[in-house]
Amino acid sequence: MPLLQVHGLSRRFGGVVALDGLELEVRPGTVTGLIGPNGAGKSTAFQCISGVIPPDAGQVLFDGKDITGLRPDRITGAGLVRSFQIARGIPRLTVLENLLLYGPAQPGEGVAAAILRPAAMRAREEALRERAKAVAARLNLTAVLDNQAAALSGGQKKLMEIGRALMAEPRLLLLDEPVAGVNPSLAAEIATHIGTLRDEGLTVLIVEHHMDFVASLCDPVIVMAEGRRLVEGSFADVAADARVQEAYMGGRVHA
Amino acid sequence: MLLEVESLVGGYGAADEILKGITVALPERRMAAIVGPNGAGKSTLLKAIAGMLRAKSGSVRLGGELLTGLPPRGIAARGVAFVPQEANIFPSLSVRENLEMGGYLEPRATVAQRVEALFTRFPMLAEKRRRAARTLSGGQRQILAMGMALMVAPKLLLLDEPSAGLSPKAAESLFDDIAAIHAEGTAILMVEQNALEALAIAEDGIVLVDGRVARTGPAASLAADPEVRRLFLGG
Amino acid sequence: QTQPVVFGALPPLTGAGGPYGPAMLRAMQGVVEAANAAGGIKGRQVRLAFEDDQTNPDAGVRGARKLIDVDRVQALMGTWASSVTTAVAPLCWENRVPLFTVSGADSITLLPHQGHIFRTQPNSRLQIETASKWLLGKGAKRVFHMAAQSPFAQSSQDVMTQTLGAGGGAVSGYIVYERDKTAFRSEVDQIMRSRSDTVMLNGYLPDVTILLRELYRAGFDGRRFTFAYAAPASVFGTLPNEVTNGLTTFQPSPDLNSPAFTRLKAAFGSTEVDPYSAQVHDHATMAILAAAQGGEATGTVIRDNVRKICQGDGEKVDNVTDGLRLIAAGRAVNFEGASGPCEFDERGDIRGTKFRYEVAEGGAYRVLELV
Amino acid sequence: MEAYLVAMLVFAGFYALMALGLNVIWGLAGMVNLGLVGFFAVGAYASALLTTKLLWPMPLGWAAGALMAAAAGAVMALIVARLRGDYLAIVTLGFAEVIRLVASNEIWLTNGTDGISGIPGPWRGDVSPQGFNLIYLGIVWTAVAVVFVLLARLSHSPFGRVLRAIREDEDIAAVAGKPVLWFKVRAFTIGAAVLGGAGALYAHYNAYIAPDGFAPLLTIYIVLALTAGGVGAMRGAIIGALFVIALLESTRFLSAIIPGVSPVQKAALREGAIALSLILLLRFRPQGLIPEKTRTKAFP
Amino acid sequence: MIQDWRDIVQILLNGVMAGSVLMLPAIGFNCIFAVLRYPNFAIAGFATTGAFAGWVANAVYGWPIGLALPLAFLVAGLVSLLAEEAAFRPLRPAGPLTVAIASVAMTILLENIIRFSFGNDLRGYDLPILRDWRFDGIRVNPQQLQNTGYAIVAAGGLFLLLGFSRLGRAMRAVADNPVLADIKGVDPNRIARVAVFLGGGLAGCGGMLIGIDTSIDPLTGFRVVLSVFAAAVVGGLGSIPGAALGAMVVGVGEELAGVVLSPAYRTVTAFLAILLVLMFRPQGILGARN
Ligand SMILES: Nc1ncnc2c1ncn2[C@@H]1O[C@H](COP(=O)(O)OP(=O)(O)OP(=O)(O)O)[C@@H](O)[C@H]1O
Ligand SMILES: Nc1ncnc2c1ncn2[C@@H]1O[C@H](COP(=O)(O)OP(=O)(O)OP(=O)(O)O)[C@@H](O)[C@H]1O
Ligand SMILES: [Mg+2]
Ligand SMILES: [Mg+2]
Repeated sequence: MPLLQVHGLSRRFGGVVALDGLELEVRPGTVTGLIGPNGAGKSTAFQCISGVIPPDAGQVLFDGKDITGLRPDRITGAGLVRSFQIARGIPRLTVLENLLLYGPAQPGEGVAAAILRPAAMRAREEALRERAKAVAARLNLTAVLDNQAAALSGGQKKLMEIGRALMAEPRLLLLDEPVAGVNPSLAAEIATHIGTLRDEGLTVLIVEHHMDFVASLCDPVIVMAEGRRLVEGSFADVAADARVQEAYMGGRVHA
Repeated sequence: MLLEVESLVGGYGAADEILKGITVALPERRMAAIVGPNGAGKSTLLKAIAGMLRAKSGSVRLGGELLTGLPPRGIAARGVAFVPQEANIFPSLSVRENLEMGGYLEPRATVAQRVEALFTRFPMLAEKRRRAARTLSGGQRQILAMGMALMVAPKLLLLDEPSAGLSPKAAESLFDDIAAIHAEGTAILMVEQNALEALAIAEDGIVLVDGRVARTGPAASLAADPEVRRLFLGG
Repeated sequence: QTQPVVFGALPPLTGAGGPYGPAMLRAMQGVVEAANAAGGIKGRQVRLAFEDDQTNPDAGVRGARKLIDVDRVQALMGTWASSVTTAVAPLCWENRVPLFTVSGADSITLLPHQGHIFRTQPNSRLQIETASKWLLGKGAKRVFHMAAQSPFAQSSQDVMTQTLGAGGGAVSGYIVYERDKTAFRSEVDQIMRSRSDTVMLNGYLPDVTILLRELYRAGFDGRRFTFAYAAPASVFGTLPNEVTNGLTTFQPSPDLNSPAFTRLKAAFGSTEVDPYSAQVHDHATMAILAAAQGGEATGTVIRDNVRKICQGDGEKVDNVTDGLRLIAAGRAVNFEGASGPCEFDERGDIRGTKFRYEVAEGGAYRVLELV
Repeated sequence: MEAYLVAMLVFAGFYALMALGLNVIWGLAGMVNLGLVGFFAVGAYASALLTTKLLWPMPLGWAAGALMAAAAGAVMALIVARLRGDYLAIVTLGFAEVIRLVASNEIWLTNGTDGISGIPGPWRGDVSPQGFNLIYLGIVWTAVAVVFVLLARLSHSPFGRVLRAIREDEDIAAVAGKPVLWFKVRAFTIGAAVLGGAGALYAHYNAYIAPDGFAPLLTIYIVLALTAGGVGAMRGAIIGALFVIALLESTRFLSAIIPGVSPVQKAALREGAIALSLILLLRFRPQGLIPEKTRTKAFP
Repeated sequence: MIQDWRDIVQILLNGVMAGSVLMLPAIGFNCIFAVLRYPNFAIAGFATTGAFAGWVANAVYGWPIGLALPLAFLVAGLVSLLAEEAAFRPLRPAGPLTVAIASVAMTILLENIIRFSFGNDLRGYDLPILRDWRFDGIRVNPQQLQNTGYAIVAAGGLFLLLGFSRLGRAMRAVADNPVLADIKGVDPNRIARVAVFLGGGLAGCGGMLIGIDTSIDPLTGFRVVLSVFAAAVVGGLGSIPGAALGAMVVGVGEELAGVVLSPAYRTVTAFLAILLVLMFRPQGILGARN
């Protein structure tokens, strides 16, 4: 059974139809790519799936359960975590705190525990810190862990965005253009890392315009256009599709 | 020389040595691509040239005239157009108004003319001319930001990752546009993570690492250098 | 013996009471100067320490603390807002400092103050009752009661309903309004609709000024009646004569040509004396005379001697200079002040006051009668 | 003089408690609460009424005051959850005005603008006025200390971290899996409880409360105290409260020695000087005396 | 209390009159907010300043209102400019709330400067007070009508200026992203100064209109600041037409409230109305969602 199923998802903004009956499935244990021209509705689909904005119509099933219209924190709690295309860290928290914030199951978020500081809380905090440091090391962020998120370079913000999503220990990870603005060498490392995570059982849905990245990592690849699914298949298949080439790829692209 | 950056040192507030002495020069009508890892200081360099940061020491000159110490608007008035990496549009202004703001220093008639020209060039912008820029998708914003810079005919164009977030097709046509602008005689300094594409259209290449210039040279030779490819170009 | 005797004043210099406090302070200072010129209390000079109560009980308490604990005042006078008076009262009686006040709330003298509170303002029951009767006598049948949100709005209304009803009149409407609003159009519409022959403006200067203006605009042709403190002579500077003409005010008053009042008027020069200034003038005089009478300037002595110098059958005096002279000569005095005869009942409320009714004509008040 | 200083320290204690309460709501959770004097009033009235009318023992009254205010805070948080920033400011301001007007008009309950007098104080009357002052000084500053320790722990905890995140971007906090509303409600409730407790203590110290005492001026002072001390840092709230009281009181003595001006002008100078000092303080220390610091260091 | 349609018309009319007094300060508030994105409570102080400047011109030097009003604008505008440059501008990086707090302090400072110079006495303009006009039992005051006129003209002018001019566009651009505006050639500080001057000036005019309608003292602005803030918020922060509309909503709301509940609960009802509006439109009636 697919981990994520999206049926007939629609959303319009005033006169603009951003999503027009999107159909989408993500099978567990895959890194599924979602590509499409600018303005195809990819980010809007993420917004609706993750509960940040409600869809006008359609249904989102996560692990068989209907999560349409649930609050974002519920959806995150259920194990579906997304990153933002335009990096949105909490500006005045440090990178470390931003990462810790995504750590789930921290008993210290209750008032009593926060005041009494039981061992469980301290242990969890320590575990989360270790995890955050590991994630940061992986993303070349170690040197800036104590910097405020507002004081990061554009690429570092995007890296932190990935890091935060990873911290949440999700079952399904939705990444919106994770490596736009990230140095190609690092992007390649990140692709490898995501591949490892997939092998460990994580399921990922990635929106990305970097074809090398998509080609090396994603299978299957879904192509969206004008709010709908255009085609789906392996990267080679979709890249060979004439419509996709016409709408998306452009001539020089190396597949 | 059009642009001369001389042992520039600068940064932000307490972190005031992000740039650790940068010397870069760009002749008239030339295009250079700056590449380097995240956090190397590429954007900081462009910001410093555009007047958004106060340099701690060193100087920036445009056609011999000292820019250091001028406010951004003063530098803009001297023919430098800058497209920042982040926050490069006015979210609550309409697409059309954004373009008009791009041509704030230009005469009224020119502005109207150029807006129409841009609408022809980017039909997507024309379609959304009345919409608030905040509602654009990531890639659409990027195109708008570029469009704003094209509202003036600058001597020097500073671009910070113009292709980030663009679909391959849009990126391709963007690079075509940049090449065309360059061909018309505008000098361009461009930061790109899409490094191979950028080095393909630029004449010079500059590799920036940790606030210092690590390598410079003809773009083609940098792109071919296996060391550079491995470390910074992901290939 | 060389240390001066310190009295404390706590008038509102800022905030809602701002229009009143400064004149009050001036009146008190005038008395102190006169007393010092007359040799002070048994040779000790008198000093008046003052703090601004900001028309706010919290600030008032802090101000009173400073006066009592730092300046070591022997009496506190001139509190205006009822809330400030009630708030500082416990401090006063705990520290054995008598408190002279002009606040009108009935509840103030009901506090367990052990004789420390003296109030020169007739309590609101008495004032309203007197005013209502007078209005009845002038033929008022339908009186509209416009009351600012204050501790005596409700009790005023009760008294008016009762008194007017008993005399064949009626309260034709009753509105409690928020004091610091700048517009009262709909309220004035209600007054107009009620077809009242009289409107009782039970408020303060800023709001009554606005109401008078709005009533004039609306063409209200009945009698406009208010407390003298709500429309002191300074309204003539704010409002054109055509608006004020015919406005009737009333206030507790000494005999018409009371020397104390005349003198205070002279001291105030061009500005008219408002009822509060008249009262605090008497506060200061009583405190000084009581201290002189008791032979010692402590709170307790003052408290115990106030009644001795202002009631009884001593020689009538109307100012601090004469009073000090007579007391020094060992004679009994009976002080009659600028606000009235200053006789207190056992609760500290003023007794047996007369009321003066005045009407505004061409930018000045003309006395109608004194009863 | 000592008596005066002690009394002012007691006042500073009330202000510090209020600033601490406000700091949870505003400093940590970022909800602008310009209605704090409303919660303060709820606590004061609750405790005053219960101890005078139902003769509850004082500590019970204090607790009830804090609880009532907490309940009001919870309801308030639920109502205004959707509002942000300045929009929240106007609603909370309105709340305080509503409380003040209800206290003025519902005479059967609150005794109207007359206020409630004769509120008991611990050992009041049994000891000298100065003795009472000292007792209260102990009570208030113990309360400040306890609240400070609790709130500082709260602020340094993961709970505080989530509140800070909500303060800056609640959408992100929600996507991070945090139930934003629930956090806001808890923060508002805790802050309101502190404000209510402060109100209750205040009522029993002053022995008298009236609607006039809960005017916006007090809110202004507390907000100024918190800003002066540094929004976000719990220590800042206390330092700020002391600073404001010092400013309010010292200007008294300064204005007294200025020659050649009338009393109204003195009063104007004094209030003006208070305002000016705060502007200058902010001008030269925009983050307040104690700026908020990062809590969690990666490499301590 | 409401007996026929005339009463309702009368109340609405009263509300419009009350609202038009709030309108100019509310527009001034939103004008500053639109560019600088902080609530400037010193609007209250600017209103009082304008009212006194106009009073000095009118009552002391005998200027006609038509001349005194521009003077009030000028003086209040300059004071606003001075406050911004000396006090608020350096604080802007510390965040909007810090500036807002400083602006409260500024109001207290201005109030006391005026108190120091003029004392606490109430003052009235040198103007005859006109009787109401009556139409079929409905009363309208010509003076108040004139004030409404002034307010609407000022509001309309500003709206046109900001909505359709290069300056207006630049103002909104600076509000969105001052750094980018600078890069595009706009001097954000100049734009800010224009907004601050206009905003303060309008507040000054508003203060003077309040004075014409009632009387003035150092607390004139402070008394209305809550309603002004409410109007700005209800209309939508930063929106000029929103401020005008919000002023009307608050004005009519407060008048209606006096009838629905007792006048003593006027503020309560008004706030409930505000809460209601914000429940349905958390960004205010004409505010932009962000
Ligand atoms: N809040 C909004 N209001 C109006 N239109 C919107 C809004 N958000 C998105 N849109 C429009 O919906 C369409 C889809 O936008 P979306 O952000 O989903 O595109 P995308 O596929 O993520 O594009 P990109 O690759 O450029 O990020 C675009 O035309 C965009 O302008
Ligand atoms: N506002 C800021 N305050 C303090 N430090 C900053 C700020 N912005 C960036 N930095 C730091 O300066 C360094 C250089 O940043 P810069 O933005 O120039 O990098 P970049 O080369 O453009 O990287 P990217 O490719 O990721 O955009 C980074 O280490 C970053 O953390
Ligand atoms: Mg997108
Ligand atoms: Mg960069």
